Amino acid sequence: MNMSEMTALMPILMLSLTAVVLMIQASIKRDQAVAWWITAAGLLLSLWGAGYARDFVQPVTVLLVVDDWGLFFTTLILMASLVTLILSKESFSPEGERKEEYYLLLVLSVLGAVILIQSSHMASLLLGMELMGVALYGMIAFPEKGELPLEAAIKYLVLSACASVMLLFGFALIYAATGDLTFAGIGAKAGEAYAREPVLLMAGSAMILAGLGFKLSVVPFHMWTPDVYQGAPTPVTGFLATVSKGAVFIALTRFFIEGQLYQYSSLIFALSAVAIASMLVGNWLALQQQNIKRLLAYSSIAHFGYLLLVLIALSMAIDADTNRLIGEAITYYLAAYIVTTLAAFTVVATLAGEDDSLSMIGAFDGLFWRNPLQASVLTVAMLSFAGIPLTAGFIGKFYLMTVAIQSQLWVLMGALVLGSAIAIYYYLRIIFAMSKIPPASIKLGSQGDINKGPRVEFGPQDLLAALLMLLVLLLGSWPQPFIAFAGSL
Amino acid sequence: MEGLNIPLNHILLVSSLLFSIGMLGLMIRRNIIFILMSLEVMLNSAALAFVAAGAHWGQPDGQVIFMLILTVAAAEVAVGLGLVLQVQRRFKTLDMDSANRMRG
Amino acid sequence: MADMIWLVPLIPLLSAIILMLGSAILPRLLIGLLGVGSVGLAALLTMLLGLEFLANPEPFQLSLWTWMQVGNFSPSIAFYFDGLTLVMMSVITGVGFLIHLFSTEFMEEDTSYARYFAYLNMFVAAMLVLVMADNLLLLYLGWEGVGVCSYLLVGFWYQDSANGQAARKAFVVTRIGDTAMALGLLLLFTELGTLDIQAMVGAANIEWQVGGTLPLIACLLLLGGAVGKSAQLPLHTWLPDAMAGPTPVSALIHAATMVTAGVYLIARTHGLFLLAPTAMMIVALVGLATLLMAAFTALMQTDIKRILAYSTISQIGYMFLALGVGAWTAGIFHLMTHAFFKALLFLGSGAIIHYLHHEHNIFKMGGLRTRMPVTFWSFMIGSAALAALPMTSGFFSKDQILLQAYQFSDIGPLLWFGGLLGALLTAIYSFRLVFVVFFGKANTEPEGDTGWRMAVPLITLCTLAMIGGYFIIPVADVFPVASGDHPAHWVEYVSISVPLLGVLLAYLIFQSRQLNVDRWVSSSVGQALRRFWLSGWGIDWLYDRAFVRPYYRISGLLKNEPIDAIYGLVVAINQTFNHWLVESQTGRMRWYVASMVLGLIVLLTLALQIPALQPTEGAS
Amino acid sequence: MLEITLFYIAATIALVATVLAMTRANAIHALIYLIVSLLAVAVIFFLIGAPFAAALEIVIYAGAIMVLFVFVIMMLNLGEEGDARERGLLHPKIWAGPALLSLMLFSELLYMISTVDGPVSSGVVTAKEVGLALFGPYVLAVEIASMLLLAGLVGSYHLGRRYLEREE
Amino acid sequence: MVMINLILILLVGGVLAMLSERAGENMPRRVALTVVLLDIIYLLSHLSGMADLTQLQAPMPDDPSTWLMHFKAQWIPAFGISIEFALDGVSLLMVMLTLVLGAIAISSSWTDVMAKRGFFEANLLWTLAGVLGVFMALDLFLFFLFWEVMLIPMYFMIAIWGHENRGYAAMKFFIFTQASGLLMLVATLGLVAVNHSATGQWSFSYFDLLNTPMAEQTAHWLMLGFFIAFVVKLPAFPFHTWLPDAHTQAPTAGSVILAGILLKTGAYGLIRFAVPLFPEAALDFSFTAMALGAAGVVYGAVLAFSQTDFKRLVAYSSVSHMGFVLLGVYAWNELALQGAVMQMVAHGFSTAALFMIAGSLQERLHTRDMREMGGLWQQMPRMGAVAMFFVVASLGLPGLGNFVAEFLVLLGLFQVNPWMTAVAALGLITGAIYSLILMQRSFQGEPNAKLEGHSLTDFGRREMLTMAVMMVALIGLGLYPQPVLDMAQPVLQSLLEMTSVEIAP
Repeated sequence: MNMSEMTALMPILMLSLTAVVLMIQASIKRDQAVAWWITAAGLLLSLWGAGYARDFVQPVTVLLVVDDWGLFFTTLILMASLVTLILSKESFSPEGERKEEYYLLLVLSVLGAVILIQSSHMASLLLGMELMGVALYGMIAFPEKGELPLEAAIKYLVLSACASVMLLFGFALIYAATGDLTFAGIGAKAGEAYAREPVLLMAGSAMILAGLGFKLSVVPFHMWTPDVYQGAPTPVTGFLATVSKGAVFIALTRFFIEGQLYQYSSLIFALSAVAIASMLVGNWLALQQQNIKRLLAYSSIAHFGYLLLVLIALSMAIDADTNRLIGEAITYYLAAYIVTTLAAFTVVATLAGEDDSLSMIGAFDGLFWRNPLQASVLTVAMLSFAGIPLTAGFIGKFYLMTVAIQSQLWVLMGALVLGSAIAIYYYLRIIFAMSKIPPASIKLGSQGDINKGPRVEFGPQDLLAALLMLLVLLLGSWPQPFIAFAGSL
Repeated sequence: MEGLNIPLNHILLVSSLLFSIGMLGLMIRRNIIFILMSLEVMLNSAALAFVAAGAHWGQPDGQVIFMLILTVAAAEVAVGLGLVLQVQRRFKTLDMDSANRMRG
Repeated sequence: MADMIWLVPLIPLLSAIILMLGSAILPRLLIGLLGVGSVGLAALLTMLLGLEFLANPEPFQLSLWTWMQVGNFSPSIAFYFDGLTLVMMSVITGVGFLIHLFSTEFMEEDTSYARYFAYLNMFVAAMLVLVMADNLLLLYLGWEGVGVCSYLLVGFWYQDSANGQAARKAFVVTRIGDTAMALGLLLLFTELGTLDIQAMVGAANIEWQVGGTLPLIACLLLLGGAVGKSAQLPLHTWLPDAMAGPTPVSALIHAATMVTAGVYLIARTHGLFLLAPTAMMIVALVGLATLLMAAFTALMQTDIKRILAYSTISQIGYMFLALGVGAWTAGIFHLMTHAFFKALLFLGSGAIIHYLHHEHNIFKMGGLRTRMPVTFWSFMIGSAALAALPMTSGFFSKDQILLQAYQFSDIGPLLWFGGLLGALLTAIYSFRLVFVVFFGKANTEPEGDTGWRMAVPLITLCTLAMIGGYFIIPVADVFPVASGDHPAHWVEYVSISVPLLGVLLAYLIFQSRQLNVDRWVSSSVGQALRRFWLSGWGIDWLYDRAFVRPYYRISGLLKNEPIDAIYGLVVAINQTFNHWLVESQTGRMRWYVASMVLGLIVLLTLALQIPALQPTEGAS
Repeated sequence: MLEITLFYIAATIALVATVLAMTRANAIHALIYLIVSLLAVAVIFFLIGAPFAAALEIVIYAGAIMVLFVFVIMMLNLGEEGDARERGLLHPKIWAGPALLSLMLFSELLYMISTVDGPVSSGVVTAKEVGLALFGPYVLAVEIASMLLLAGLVGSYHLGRRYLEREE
Repeated sequence: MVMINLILILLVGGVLAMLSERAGENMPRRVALTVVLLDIIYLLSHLSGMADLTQLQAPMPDDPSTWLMHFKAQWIPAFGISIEFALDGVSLLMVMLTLVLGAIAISSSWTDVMAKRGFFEANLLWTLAGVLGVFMALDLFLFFLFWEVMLIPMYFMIAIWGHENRGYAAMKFFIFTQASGLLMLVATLGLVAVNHSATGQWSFSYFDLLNTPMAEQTAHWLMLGFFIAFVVKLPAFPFHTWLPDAHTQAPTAGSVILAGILLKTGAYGLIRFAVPLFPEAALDFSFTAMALGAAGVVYGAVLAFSQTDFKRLVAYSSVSHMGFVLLGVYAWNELALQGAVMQMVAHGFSTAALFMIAGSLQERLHTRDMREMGGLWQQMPRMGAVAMFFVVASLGLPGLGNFVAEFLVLLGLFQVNPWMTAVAALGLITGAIYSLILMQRSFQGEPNAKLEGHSLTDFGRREMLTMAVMMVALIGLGLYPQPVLDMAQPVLQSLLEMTSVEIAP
C-alpha cells in the first residue's frame, strides 16, 4: 500500500476516521449535538475525499478498485447519507438522548456502502455488505419505543443473513469452480470453468443473484421490504432505500460485468424472469396500499425490476455505442432514483416523523393547502417515480426504454410499459389525496381559513426538500450536463 | 497428513446438507433463538464449502474467507442476540410468528 | 333590380334577428309590423322581380361569394332566378305575407309573440334560400334551415311535451330523408365534379347514359330527401303530428311551402330524373301510393287539422305523380294552386280553432255556417278547389295531372285510375268536413267571427283559390314541353265528373243522411278498416315497433357504456393480482424465508438450464 | 484411508448433531448439539488440510459465539412451559412444507455437486500461509472486519444496554 | 422566440395568477384573463407583420425555413434532442383556437370556481401553455413532453375542482392518456432507433424523422403506437370511455378546455405525426381507422341519446363528432382533411358552449340531471335560445361551422369509401336525435315541479358576450370558412404531396 493507493482510499479513510473520532468523543463526553457535527464534518470530508481521489483512480490491492464510476456513486451516497443525517437530527427519536451511537452506526453503514461500491473481490463485497447491514440492524432497531422498529430489525436481520448465506454459498461454489475470488479473475477463468463444470458456475451465480437480489428486494426476495420500510425510522428507511440498494446494485453491476455473467443465456433468462416479475408484482402490490412507506417499498421493488433490464441488455449489446448507453442508463437511472427517493422520504420524515399513523395516505389529505412546499415536493417525487416528463424519473425511464429498444428486449419492454401504466394509479392516488380541498372551505366560498393552514416556520427539512425537488426537476429538464458527465465515467 | 483424497464433492455434499438443514430450521422454528442458531448452521455450511474449495485449489484464500465469515457470524449474532433481548422485553415472547404487526 | 335579389331572403332574416335579439324590449305593435312588414317587403320585391322577368324572361344567376373552396369543390353563395324560382318565390312571399298577417291576430295573446315572428321570418328566409339556390349545397342549407324552423314552430308551445315530441319527430324523420339527399349530393359531386344545378345537369347529360345505374342511385337519393320533406311514403308520418304547431304555421310550412320543397327539388333537378326513367317511375308510384293512403286516412280523421294534414300528404302525392309522369308544369301548377287553397283551408281552420276555444274535433263543431260566414265561405271555396270541382283552381291543375298521367307509358291508365279514385275520396272527405263543421246543429258556440287581420288573408286566398287556375306559370323555358296530343274525350269527362260524384256522396252520407253507411262501418271488417285507416294505415305503429323502440332499447342498454366493462375487467384483473399478492404479505418471517427458498429454487432451476452451446455472443 | 473413514464419521456426526439441534425443544440442548456439530466440522477442516481453520472453528465458533448464545439463553431464563410449547410447534403440519422446499433445494444442490469430481486437495494449507495472505493482499479486509465487529459491538451494546437498564 | 414567449407568458402568468390571490379573491381570474388576452395580442402583433395568412406558402416538410415560424436550439445533444418549435397554418389555427377558447374558459370559470381560485387559474393557464407546446413542438421528444405535461394541470383541475366523482374521473383520464402516451414514447424511441441505425445519428427532429426508411412490419407497429396515443386522446371508439367521466366531472372551464382544445391535440397528432411519419402503414391501416371513426360516430350518438346527465350527453356527442375527424384524417384527401381541421375548430366552439351552458345550469340548479330539469326556457329564455343555437350547430345545421366540417369530411370520404360514408352519415340522423332530446329534456317540456319557487337568473351580460363570440365564430365558419381553409390548405397540400410520393410504388 503506497501513498497513492492510500489517497485513492480517501473516502474510506475519512469515514473510518470519523468513526474513530466518534468513539473517542463518546468516551470523553457524550453529547449528541457534537456527535452530529462530527458526523456531518466526517461526511463532508469524505465527500471532499471522493473528489480528491478522482486523480488517483486505480485498483487498490485485490479487494478494492477505485474508479471514476465508483467515486461518482460514492459521492452520491455520501450526499444521501448527509440527507439522512439531517433528517435524523430533526425528525426522529423524541427520546433520543443517546444518538451518538446512531451516528456512529450511520457512519459505519456508509463505510460499508462505499466499500461495497468499490469492491472488486468477494471478500470486500461480503464485508462491505455485512458492515452496511449490521450497522443498519442497529439503526432500524434504534428507537426505544414501539414494536415496529424491532420487528422490522429482526426481520431484516434474519432474512438478510439468510440472503448473505446464499450469497456466500454461491461464492463458495464459484470459487470451487474457478479458484479465484476476484471479479476479474472469475471473468477470466469462467470460460474454462464453464467448459469444465458449467453447473457449478451457474448454480453459484444464481445463488449470488439471489443473495444480492434480496438486498435489492426484487421478486421473489421482496417480501421483507414493506415491513422493514414501514418499521424502520423514516430517515433510516430513506437510507436503506437509497444508499443500501444503490451500493448493492453497483456491486452487482460490477460483478456482472467483470465476471462476464452476461454471457450465459440461462442466467440472463433467470434474470429476465426476476426483472419482469419485479416490475409487475411490485406495482400490483402497491396498488391499494394505504401506508405511504409501504407504498414506496413496493414501488422500489418495481423500480429495481426496471433497472435489471439494463443488466440484461448487456447480453444483447452489439456495439460500443450501446454499451455506452447502458452505462449511462445505469448511472442516470440510479442517480435519478436516489434523488427522487430522498425527496419522497424527506417529506415523509418531515410530516410523519415516527408516527406510523401519520404515514397513512389519509394523513396527507389536503396537504397542498396546509403545507404547499412539502406537498409540491412529494408531488414532484411521485411524478418522477411515475416517469412524467420534466422530472428526473422520466429521463431515467427514457434511458431504459432506449436501451430496451436498442437491445430489442421486447418482452421486458412490454413489462416495463405495463408496470409503468399500473404505477400511475397509485402515485396519482397520493397526489389526489394531497390535493383534496377540506370540505368546509368549499362551503365558505372563499379562501378564508384554508390559507391560514400553512406552517409559517421554515425548517432545514424544508430547505432540503426544496433542494431535492429542484434537483429532480433539473435532472429532468436539463439533463445534458449530467448525461455528458455520466458518459465520461 | 499426506494424500488427502477425500472427494471434493462429498465435502460439498455435507456442506449442502448443512445448508439445507439450516434453511429448514429457519423455516420451521418460531423461536428466535433457534432461528439464529439455524443461521449459524448455514453460515457454517458456507464456511465449510469455502475451506473445501480453498483446499481444492491449494490456496489460503478459502481459509481467509472462513475467518471473515467467522467475523460476520460474530457480528450478526451479537446484534441478533441484542435484538432477542429486546424482543423478549417488548413482545414478552420469543415466538416470531407473533411478530407480524406489519403486513399487507 | 335583378342585382337586388339577395335582399329578398335577407330582409326576413334581418327581421328575424332583430326580433330575436329584441324579443324582450320591442313593443307588440312593432313586432307585428316587423314580422309582417319584412315578408311584405320581400313579397313586393318578388313582385317587382317577377314583373321584370315577365317582361324579359331570361334566367339569371347572381353569385355573392364563394362559400368555400377546397380543391375543385367550390360551391358559392349564389342565387339562380328563372320561372320556377319566380313561382316558388311568389308563393312563399305572397302566401307567406298573408299568413303572417293572419298570425298577428291568431297569436295576439301569446306571450312569445316576438319569438313566433322571429321563427316565422326565419323560415321564410330559409325557404327563399332553398328555392333561390344556385347549387345543391346552398339548397341544402335552405332545406335544413326550413327543417329547423319547422321544428321550432311545431314545438313552439314547448311547455307541452307532446308538442316537443311532434317537433322532434318532424325533424328526425325529415332528417332521414335529408341524409339520403346529402349522400346524393356527395355522389353527384364525386361523379360530376360540381353541385351547381345547371352545370351539374349539363355534365350529367354528357357523362351519364339514360337508364344508367349512377343516375338512378343519385335520383333515388334525392328522392329520399324529397320524400322526407314532402311527407310522402314512407316518410310521411311526421306531418300529421306536426299539426301540433300553431295553425298559421301549419298553413305556411306544412301546407303551402316547405312540404312542397321535395316537389321543387325534383322539378329543379328534372334533368337528372330524365336520365333515370326508373326513378321517375318510382316517383310516380310513390305519389300514387301516398295519395291513396293519405286520402283513405283523411276520410277517417276527426281532428280538423289532421284531416287537412292527410289531405296535404295526398295532394303532394298528386304532385309527385305529376313529376313522375313527366308532367312537370302540371306538378308545379298544382303546387301553386294547392298552396292557395290549402293555406286557405288551414287558415280557415285556424280561425275556427281560434274562436272555438282550441277545439280540434270536427264532431264537436257544427252549424258554424251562420256564425262564422267568412270562414264558412273560405272553407267552401277551399274545399271546392281541393275537391277539384270545375272552375276552381284545383280543377285545372289536377285535371292536367290526371290527363298526363293517363298518357304515361303502359301503366298510365292505371295511374290515372288511381288518381281518379283519390280525387273521389278527396271530394268525399273535404265535403265531409264542410258538412260536419258548418251544417247541422251547433255543438260549440264560437266567440265571434274573424277580425280584419284574419279576414283579409282569407278573402284574398279565396280569390286566389278561385282564379288561380287561370294563371299561366312562366315555366315553359324551364321544363321540356309535354306531348301535345290529348287523350280521348271520355277520359276528360270522367275526370271532371268524379269529384262531383264525391261531393254528392258526401252530401248523401253526412248531410242528408240518405245513404246510411253505419251498417258497413259497424261490421267487423268495417271496424277493422276504420281503425286501420284512422291510424294512418298503421305505419306509425310499425315504425314505432321497428325503429323507435329498438333504438330506445339499444340506447338504453348501452347507456352504461359496455365498452367500459372491458376496462373494468382490466382493473379487476389488476385488483385480483393485488389482492393475491397482498395476501402473500403475511408479515410472518418463516413465510418470507420460504418464499426466498422457493425463489432460490426457481432461480437455480432456470440457471441450470445449461444451453448446449457455450457462452452467447457478448461484448465486454 | 483413515482420513476418509474419519471424514465420513465426522460428517455423519455433524449432520446428525445439526438435525438434532434443529429439532430440540430446549434451547440449551439444541446448543450443545450445535457445538457438537461445529466440532465435527472442525474435524473435517483438519482432515482437508486446514488445521488453522479447524482451530478457529473450535476456539471462536464453538467457544466464543456459542457461549454468547448460552449467556443470552440463561439471561432470558426460559422455563419449562416454553419448552412444552416449542415441542407442540414441531408438528408435521408445520414442517412438511418447509421440509419439501428444503428437499427440493438440496436435490438441486445435489444435482449440481454430482458433476464435481476430483479430490479435495493435494496438500495442507498451513497457518503461516493463511497468515501471510491475511496480512498481504487481505490486509484491508482485516481492517474492514474490525469495523464490522465495531458495528456489531455498537449495535448489540445499544440494544443490550436498554435491556439491562430496564431490568434494573 | 415568439413561440417560446407565447408559452412563457402563459407559464409566468399562471404563477402570477396564483400569487395574485393574496391581493384579493377576484384577482386571479382577472390576471388570468389579462394574460390570455395579452398572449393573443402578442401573437397577433407578430402575425400582422407577416405575409397574408390566407396566402401562405406551402411548408415543405424537409425545409423548416418555409414554415411560418421556426425555432431550434440544442437541448440534449446526446440524443439529438432539441427545443424545436415550428408553426404552419394548421398549428397556427390550433394555437389561435386554444387561446380564444382559453379566454372563454376563464370567462366561464368566473363564478363557477369558488375555492382556491389562484391555483385554479394557474392550472388553467398551464394547461393552455402545454397545449400550445403540443401544437408547436416539432421535436418528438419535446412534443411528448408537452403531451404528458399538459395533463398534470388538467388532472388537478378535475381532481380538485371537479364534481362529486372527481377522483375517479381524474384518475381515469390520467391513466388512459398516460398509458397510451407510454406507447407513443415507445414508438417514438423505436422510430428514433430505426433512424439512428440508418443514419448513425440520434435525432428527434420531425424534419429528420420524416422519410425514415423502415421495414413494413416495423412501420406498422410504430404507427400503431402513435395511433393509439392519439385516438385515446381524440377519443375514438373504443378508447373513449374516459371522456364521458372526465367531461362530466370536470369543472366548467375544465370541460371547455378538455372538449374544446385537448381533444384536438389527438387529431392534430394524427395529421401531423401518425400519418406523415408512416405513410404506407397509415394507408394500410386506414380502413380500420375509418371503421373506428364511423363506429364512433354512431356509437357516440346512440349513447348520447340515453344519457340523463347533461354534460355526459354532450360528452358522448363529442365522441360522435370526433369520429368525423378520424374519418377525415384517414380518408386523407384534401376535402376530408379540410373537413377534419374544420371540425376541430367548429367542434371546439360548439361543444365548449354547450359545456358552458351545462356549467351555468349546474351553478343555478346544482344538478346536471336532466330529469330534474325541463321547461327552463320559460325562466331563462336567453339561455334557452343560446342553447338552441349550439344544439342545432352540433347537429350540423348548414350555415354553421360544424356542417361545413362534416360535409367536407363526408365528401372526401365518399371518394374513398362510399359505404363507410353511408354509415357515417347515420351520424347526421342520430345526431339530430340526441341533440333535440337534449333541448327537450332541459329547456322544453313542462317546467319541472322541483323547480317551482326557484327563481333562476338568465344569462347575464358577461355570459351573453362570451356566447356571442362563439356564435359569431360558428356562423362565420359556416358561411365563410375560407380564411380557415386557406390557412390549412398549403399545409395539407404539402402533406398530401409528401405522402403521395411515398405511397407511389
